[in-house]
Amino acid sequence: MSDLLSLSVLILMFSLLLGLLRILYGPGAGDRMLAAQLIGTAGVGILLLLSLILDQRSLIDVALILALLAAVAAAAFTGQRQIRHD
Amino acid sequence: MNTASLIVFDGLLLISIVSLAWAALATTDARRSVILFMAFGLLLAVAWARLLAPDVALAEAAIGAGLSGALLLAATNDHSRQPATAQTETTRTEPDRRVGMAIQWTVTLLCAALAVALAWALAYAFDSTAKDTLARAVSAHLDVSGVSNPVTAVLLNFRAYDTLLELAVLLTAVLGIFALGPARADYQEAGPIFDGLTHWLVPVLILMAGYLLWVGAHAPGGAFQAGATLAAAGIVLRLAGRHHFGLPAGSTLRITLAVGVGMFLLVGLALLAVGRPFLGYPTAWAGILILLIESAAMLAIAATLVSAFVGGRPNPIAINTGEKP
Amino acid sequence: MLTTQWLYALSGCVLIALGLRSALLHRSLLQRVLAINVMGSGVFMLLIAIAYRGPTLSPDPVPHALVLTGIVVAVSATALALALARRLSTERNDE
Amino acid sequence: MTDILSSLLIVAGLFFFLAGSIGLLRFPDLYSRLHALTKADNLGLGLLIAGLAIHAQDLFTALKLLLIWLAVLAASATSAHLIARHARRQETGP
Repeated sequence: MSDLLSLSVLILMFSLLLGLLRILYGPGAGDRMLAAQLIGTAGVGILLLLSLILDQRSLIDVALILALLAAVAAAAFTGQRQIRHD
Repeated sequence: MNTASLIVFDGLLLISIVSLAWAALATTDARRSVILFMAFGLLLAVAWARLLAPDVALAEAAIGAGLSGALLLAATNDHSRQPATAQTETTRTEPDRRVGMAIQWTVTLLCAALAVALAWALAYAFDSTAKDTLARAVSAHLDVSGVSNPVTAVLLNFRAYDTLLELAVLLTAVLGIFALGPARADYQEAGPIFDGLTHWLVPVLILMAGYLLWVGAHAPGGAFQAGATLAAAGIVLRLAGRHHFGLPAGSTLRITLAVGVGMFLLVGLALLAVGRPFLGYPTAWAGILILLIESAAMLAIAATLVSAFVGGRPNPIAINTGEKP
Repeated sequence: MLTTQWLYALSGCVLIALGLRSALLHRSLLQRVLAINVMGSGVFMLLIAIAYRGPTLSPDPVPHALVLTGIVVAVSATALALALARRLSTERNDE
Repeated sequence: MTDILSSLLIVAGLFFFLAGSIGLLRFPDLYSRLHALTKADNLGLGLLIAGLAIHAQDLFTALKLLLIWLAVLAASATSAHLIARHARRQETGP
């Protein structure tokens, strides 16, 4: 089981590296934002696996925070401001 | 098998981190470098988790991967509205360019030399002494600190002075931001989908902040992580265009910003009054006093971070027309 | 001295050098702020690597506490720097 | 028995993760990349979490894992929508 977990964490890291290529080469800002989302999801998966591999239960809380804040970046990226009338 | 694959994992993670940092700093497009920087922060959280620093990983996940990204994206938005700031690269003469190249190479070489010197100093430091004296002191006194999470014990008990000063630094920063000008324009009201998300995300974030504050006494968590999570709730509300919420208004805001430093001083002076040293808690009371200070610090940190995101003195018009949340 | 510790500590040194170089050479204020943040992250990585004691021992909590406060101070300093940059650009536009 | 089930779930999850990131890399434009990412990635994390939840020591941990999955699901649906709408606005002009 522990071999499977360490192999899984490597595969997730590889998947994250693929997302890294997209975030580096773009071309558009939207593509980079999408790739950042993928890196976030892969990061959540990696944290959950690490919490078992390293026997650190609190890493689940770290993953939970990442998951809860995953939409904040996209909202800040696309949010439009009101036009001021002063 | 397990250790070998973990070392491969470390290598891949560090290559990703360094290349993201390099790419974020190499591009001249502000939005691109902010997105790359956000991904950088996210991977740093994974790195802290890997190095068994879950307290730090929690803070990095909330701040590095979430809040500072939102903060920086907001800043790039107000630059892109003013096209005049695009710096026109004037055609330089040949000798000028040569001087520029020379400066670039000198700086690069000096920075590389700094990295080598740091690595050498590290090798020297790692080899020479028996370290751990501080770590041992912490674990020897942990049972009189009032909490069982050693990081919280260091922050709120053994080195409480530092944390008090740190809260004062945060207060100074937010006062500086208020002094520099009015807040940015509010966000437009969000569409139904993001609005629907905020309806459950904000309560869950508030709940999570409370959980982190409470759990910080005996497990990773504490005022900083809780404050950052609470700030995220406020920022989500602001992003959804609900500019009357997410931050108290008027004098309540000013009191909230100061309550962390205030509670710290109050506890310290009260202890002086009963004849104890400043911030030297009696063991029986340490747990409850730390929780009291941490609750106040959480509110102050959250208000500071949301004010930082808003980016200036809150708009007085919004305060007067706003209904009390 | 563990391999893991070395890997992370050396990466910390690289991040410090990268950040310092860009902070000195970049023109745009936003990117200088980012560069200083990268430098700070490099320092954090050094500290956390020093605190690490291998997979079985629990790490030194003192550097962890330092880095934790460092992260919060860094983000508020970043916000202050961004507010300064914004004020600077409005002043320039008014001229 | 539970070990085999959980291993199967984890492996299936990893497959979808890889499929999602290959899609993100190989698909020709933003909109098809959105599709690849949001479908495969969340299914991947869902299966992974299901596999890990079998090992959870108590109910609280299992509930936290479920909450993580729900949060990622909602966040990814929302941000896919926001990014697509943003891209569309950029194309057609404000």
